[in-house]
Amino acid sequence: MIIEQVQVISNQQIADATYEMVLKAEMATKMKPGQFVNLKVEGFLLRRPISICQYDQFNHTFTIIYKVVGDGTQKLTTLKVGDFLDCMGPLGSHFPIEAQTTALLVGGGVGVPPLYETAKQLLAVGTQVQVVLGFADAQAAFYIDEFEQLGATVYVATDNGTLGTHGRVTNVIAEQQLTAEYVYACGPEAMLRVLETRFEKGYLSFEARMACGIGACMACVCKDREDTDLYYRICKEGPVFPVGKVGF
Amino acid sequence: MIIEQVQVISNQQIADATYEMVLKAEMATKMKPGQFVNLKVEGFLLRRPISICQYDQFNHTFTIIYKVVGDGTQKLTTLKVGDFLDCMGPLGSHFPIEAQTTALLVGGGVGVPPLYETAKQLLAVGTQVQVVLGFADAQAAFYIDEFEQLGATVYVATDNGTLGTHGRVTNVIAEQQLTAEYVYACGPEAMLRVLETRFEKGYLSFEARMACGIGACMACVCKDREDTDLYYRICKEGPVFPVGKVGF
Amino acid sequence: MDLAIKLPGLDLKNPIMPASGCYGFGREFSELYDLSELGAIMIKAATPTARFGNPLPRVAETPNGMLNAIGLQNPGVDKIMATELPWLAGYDVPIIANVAGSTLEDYVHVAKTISQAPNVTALELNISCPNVKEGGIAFGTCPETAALLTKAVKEVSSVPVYVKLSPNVTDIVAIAKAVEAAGADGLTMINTLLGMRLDLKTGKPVLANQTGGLSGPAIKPVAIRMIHQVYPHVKIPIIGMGGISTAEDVLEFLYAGASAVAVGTMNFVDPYICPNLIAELPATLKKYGLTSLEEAIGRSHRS
Amino acid sequence: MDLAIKLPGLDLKNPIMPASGCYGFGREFSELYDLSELGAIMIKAATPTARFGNPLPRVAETPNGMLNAIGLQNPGVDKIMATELPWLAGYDVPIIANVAGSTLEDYVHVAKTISQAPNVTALELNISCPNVKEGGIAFGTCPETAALLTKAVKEVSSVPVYVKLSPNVTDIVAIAKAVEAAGADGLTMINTLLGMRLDLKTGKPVLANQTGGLSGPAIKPVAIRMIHQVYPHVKIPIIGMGGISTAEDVLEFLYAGASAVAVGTMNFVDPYICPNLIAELPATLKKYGLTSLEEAIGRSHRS
Ligand SMILES: Cc1cc2nc3c(=O)[nH]c(=O)nc-3n(C[C@H](O)[C@H](O)[C@H](O)COP(=O)(O)OP(=O)(O)OC[C@H]3O[C@@H](n4cnc5c(N)ncnc54)[C@H](O)[C@@H]3O)c2cc1C
Ligand SMILES: Cc1cc2nc3c(=O)[nH]c(=O)nc-3n(C[C@H](O)[C@H](O)[C@H](O)COP(=O)(O)OP(=O)(O)OC[C@H]3O[C@@H](n4cnc5c(N)ncnc54)[C@H](O)[C@@H]3O)c2cc1C
Ligand SMILES: Cc1cc2nc3c(=O)[nH]c(=O)nc-3n(C[C@H](O)[C@H](O)[C@H](O)COP(=O)(O)O)c2cc1C
Ligand SMILES: Cc1cc2nc3c(=O)[nH]c(=O)nc-3n(C[C@H](O)[C@H](O)[C@H](O)COP(=O)(O)O)c2cc1C
Ligand code: FES
Ligand code: FES
Repeated sequence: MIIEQVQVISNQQIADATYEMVLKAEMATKMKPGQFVNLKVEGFLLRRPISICQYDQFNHTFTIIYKVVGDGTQKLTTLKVGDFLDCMGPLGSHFPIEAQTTALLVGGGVGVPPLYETAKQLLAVGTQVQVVLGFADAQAAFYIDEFEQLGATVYVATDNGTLGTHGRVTNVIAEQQLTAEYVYACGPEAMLRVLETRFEKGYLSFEARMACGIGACMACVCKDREDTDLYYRICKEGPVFPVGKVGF
Repeated sequence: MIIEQVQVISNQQIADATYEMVLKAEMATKMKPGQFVNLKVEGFLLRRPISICQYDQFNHTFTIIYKVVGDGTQKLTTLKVGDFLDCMGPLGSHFPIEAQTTALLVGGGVGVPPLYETAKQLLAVGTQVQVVLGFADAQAAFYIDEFEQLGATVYVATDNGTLGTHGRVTNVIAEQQLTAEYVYACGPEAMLRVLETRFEKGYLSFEARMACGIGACMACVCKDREDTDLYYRICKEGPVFPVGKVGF
Repeated sequence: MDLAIKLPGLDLKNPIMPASGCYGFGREFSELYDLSELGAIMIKAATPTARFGNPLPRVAETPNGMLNAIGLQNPGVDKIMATELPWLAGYDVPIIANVAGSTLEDYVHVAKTISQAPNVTALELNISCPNVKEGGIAFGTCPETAALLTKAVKEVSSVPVYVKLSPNVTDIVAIAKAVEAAGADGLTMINTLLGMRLDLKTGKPVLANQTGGLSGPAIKPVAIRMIHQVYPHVKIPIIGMGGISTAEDVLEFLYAGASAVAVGTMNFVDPYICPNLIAELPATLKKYGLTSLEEAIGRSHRS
Repeated sequence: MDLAIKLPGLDLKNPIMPASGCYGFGREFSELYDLSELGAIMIKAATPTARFGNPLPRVAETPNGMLNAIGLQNPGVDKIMATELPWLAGYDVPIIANVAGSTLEDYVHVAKTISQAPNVTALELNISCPNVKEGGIAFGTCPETAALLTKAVKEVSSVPVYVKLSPNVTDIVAIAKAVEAAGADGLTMINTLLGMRLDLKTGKPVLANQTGGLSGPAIKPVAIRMIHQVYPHVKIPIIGMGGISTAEDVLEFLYAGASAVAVGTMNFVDPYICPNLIAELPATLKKYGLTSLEEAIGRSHRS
């Protein structure tokens, strides 16, 4: 974990209330897919946790995709090229990248970003990658082309049916009878719950309100599935956990 | 009084910890010498009162000179050309400009700025203007040439003698036996007190910690010299008062 | 959307009003907008005779807040009756007169006098001012004294009486219940938290009065908590205040249990805040799926 | 400049330490810097048995502050004795063990047990936690109960006992004097202010526990005021906390009467804050003309 003043290379809207920001950062060399950074936004006390969407270890850059949901993310949109941002990272556990025969990547809304680097690296080690992306509507959708250009097969679901399947990502999986050796997923807890009933192997990325992001405050704790005395910090042992590990 | 998003035209250091900022503002057309503006500095709740140093009613610009004494004024230094600033003004009473035979303008430190526009306008109506400026040291001095270029006779005092007379502005006045029909002064209360013992006519500009700057909160109240039931708000009836009006 | 709401003595066009001490008697703001737009006006505290208040400095900034120790500067109840209230009568807006003093007799005298003014439709009993030596906060930190004072004022007031609660107490519910039992028609909460700042150069307190009242956004979570705590225990309405700076803050206070709200400190930062909040409130209610003010009031206790 | 200071049970290299609950047992921070640099460490509250704490969400942001309702999550005193304290013994730093519980017996049990650990050189009696249903804050809001608890713990503790005061009280001086009379060796203050935030979409409190403790810069003026109030009335030393984020804040706490300070919330924002403050403190003291720590402590009462 490093604290670094990272510099904005670009910051542009890519979908409804959704922005992509590219940052220049030494810490890009330490990143792994599925990890997150914790950003200090001027005017706010607590840092904002945002997933790493992709990184470039040679050029020392990384990309985040954020949705404007409150004042902090709103403020992020005002950053201009050349501005600096106080960034803590990389944080948390990551999606393990091992050659598998098949992997199904499932992302809902702002759960989509961490799957992009994951897809890239899985494809690089020869895994066959299918991706299911869920959005509220067509206007909120992003990165569909980007996933396809990587060489993944992409399915889309929207809540109101304006793009792809009408419904949830889990509807797509049922409808298309998608299967895979491993699932890699990030999104709302309800989605993760359903996936756990369908897949025995794989990794799920969780979310929680955080204060420290480094395991010190106990704000983000979840229980072990079996051992009720055992708990995990989503910011430290997580956000990525193997399927079946976390108790809901 | 107007609240306006004014734009930074320039913002540069002109002396030790002292900056001059030129702002583009419609409200420049309403300004009078000796008035102030109340600036909202990002990250701080209360506005910062700063005197108007000069203004240009044709080009809609005005100038402030501020000294970095705390976090708010420090933050002002980071503003770049083109940035906007939430500005309330013009506020308070002003130095009356009438043709007098002679006027002595006395300013100490950040009390110097409001005298600049005052000098300019007094000279324009044919008053003979002598200016005494006091600073901590030579490094902190500013606007001496500017006052001379207006056509005023300028005397300088520094606390440590590195420029002009060693000591206070009141030392210069005594030493040079400066007299004038009217005094116009802005600076520390101690300075104003001494001037009141030497001049019967003229105007003094006071300072106080403010919250609202518009007369609503009663943070900045001073008493009348004679009538103890009478009081004035420095932000509203002041900051400029005739000599002899305010009780210390 | 209809923003009107009726509370004891108060026929409010909307639930937004300036808080006492942060608005003088409205004169400065009347140059900026029509005071008749406001739900009501809580005027500066009145005492039996004129008070100059505390020595300067009287204010200091703190992180997202400010300290004040004005010390109830006001021209005295008679002068307020003679000049300020008749001037305010030129506007179509109910006036809530903030009543203060050092002794029970002071409160009774001011309440009796000022409640006679035709445009004063409610009193706000300031038993919570942290910035005066005697009286003030002392009355507001003990349920028995608070009740005694409320009762005495109720007896002489010709308009409904709201009691302004101090947050500097262990048990806010006990005080709220005590003043309700003593006849209060409503509560206003919260007054300021007692705070202090020290000058690093001199070592002394920044405020001449040493301590001051902390207000502004910093105290909002304390205000919300206290209103939320008190609401289920009283039947009388609450006017909420403490750090309101946006229309969403207004909503949060309504949810907690306030029937109307007052804006204090933020008038200093943005003198147009009250009319702005009034203008924004309908859209904000709609944004969160609410079709009336009533739906918002006390919502956190129902959902 | 020598920053060392001796307090009951505490031989501090410098007056800066992390506050309880904001630093776990130091493991996360040990990856960032050498824990031996710290004046001391106030470890997370210990209870007789393991506690999972409150349901999520446990934190919420507020203007210049945060609310937390962690609910004293900890592995229990025995596990702390077995794993955390021996691990911490690898560092040259005194440990202040934060003691919590639901009953007097809980406190006595934990205090007796944990004060035996070789590197625990002082206890901090947490009678002020707003986030547990029984015990906690209840003990801290009544002078008599606070004194009773202090006395009971003093009897079994083999190290000096600091009592952590709650700011959610009408009269902080009364509680401070009561615990001093009951044998407390020092005070730590302040714990968090009780606050709440409501979710505008659901109408419910943001925190699952409904209320939470308000910490961070927003509460600094309240902390300074309380320490300033208590200082002249007690002879025992005060460790100050509440919103510290800069070396100038540290100075302000010392001026108010604290002999040392603890940093809580700001560890979350800048995990390097403690060593940074230690590094900056000498220059900051010098900047304000001070040549020793002692000159700063209680300065506001002398000048
Ligand atoms: C591990 C992790 C990875 C994330 N990755 C992304 C991402 O790649 N893109 C993206 O758009 N969002 C992501 N989020 C959610 C993101 O952190 C929040 O949307 C953001 O913090 C909201 O800040 P705000 O100031 O706009 O909202 P506000 O609601 O004003 O924030 C107030 C407080 O609540 C916290 N908060 C609000 N919503 C959330 C949330 N959903 N999760 C955690 N804390 C929250 C904020 O951090 C802040 O402390 C991630 C969250 C976590 C925990
Ligand atoms: C009518 C008037 C005109 C002024 N004109 C000028 C000017 O032209 N140039 C200039 O450099 N300064 C001027 N000042 C002083 C200036 O307002 C303060 O230096 C400035 O507010 C300090 O802000 P800060 O955040 O840097 O300091 P901080 O000390 O961090 O400020 C904290 C709070 O204290 C207030 N404060 C601090 N110092 C003063 C002060 N001396 N007077 C009033 N409030 C203060 C701030 O406004 C703020 O609310 C003027 C003050 C007044 C009242
Ligand atoms: C400068 C100032 C003066 C105040 N004077 C009074 C007063 O005279 N009577 C009173 O009941 N409350 C007074 N208050 C308290 C406010 O009415 C209000 O309760 C408090 O400030 C919290 O609201 P806010 O955070 O919106 O300011 C004053 C507050 C401030 C900041
Ligand atoms: C997340 C969190 C957890 C805390 N846990 C404890 C605790 O276990 N025991 C305790 O005595 N205080 C606890 N506190 C209170 C802090 O120790 C400290 O008194 C308070 O936060 C004020 O300091 P600050 O503003 O620097 O955070 C906790 C505070 C926070 C923010
Ligand atoms: S956010 Fe602090 S432990 Fe996870
Ligand atoms: S600053 Fe508010 S009355 Fe002058």
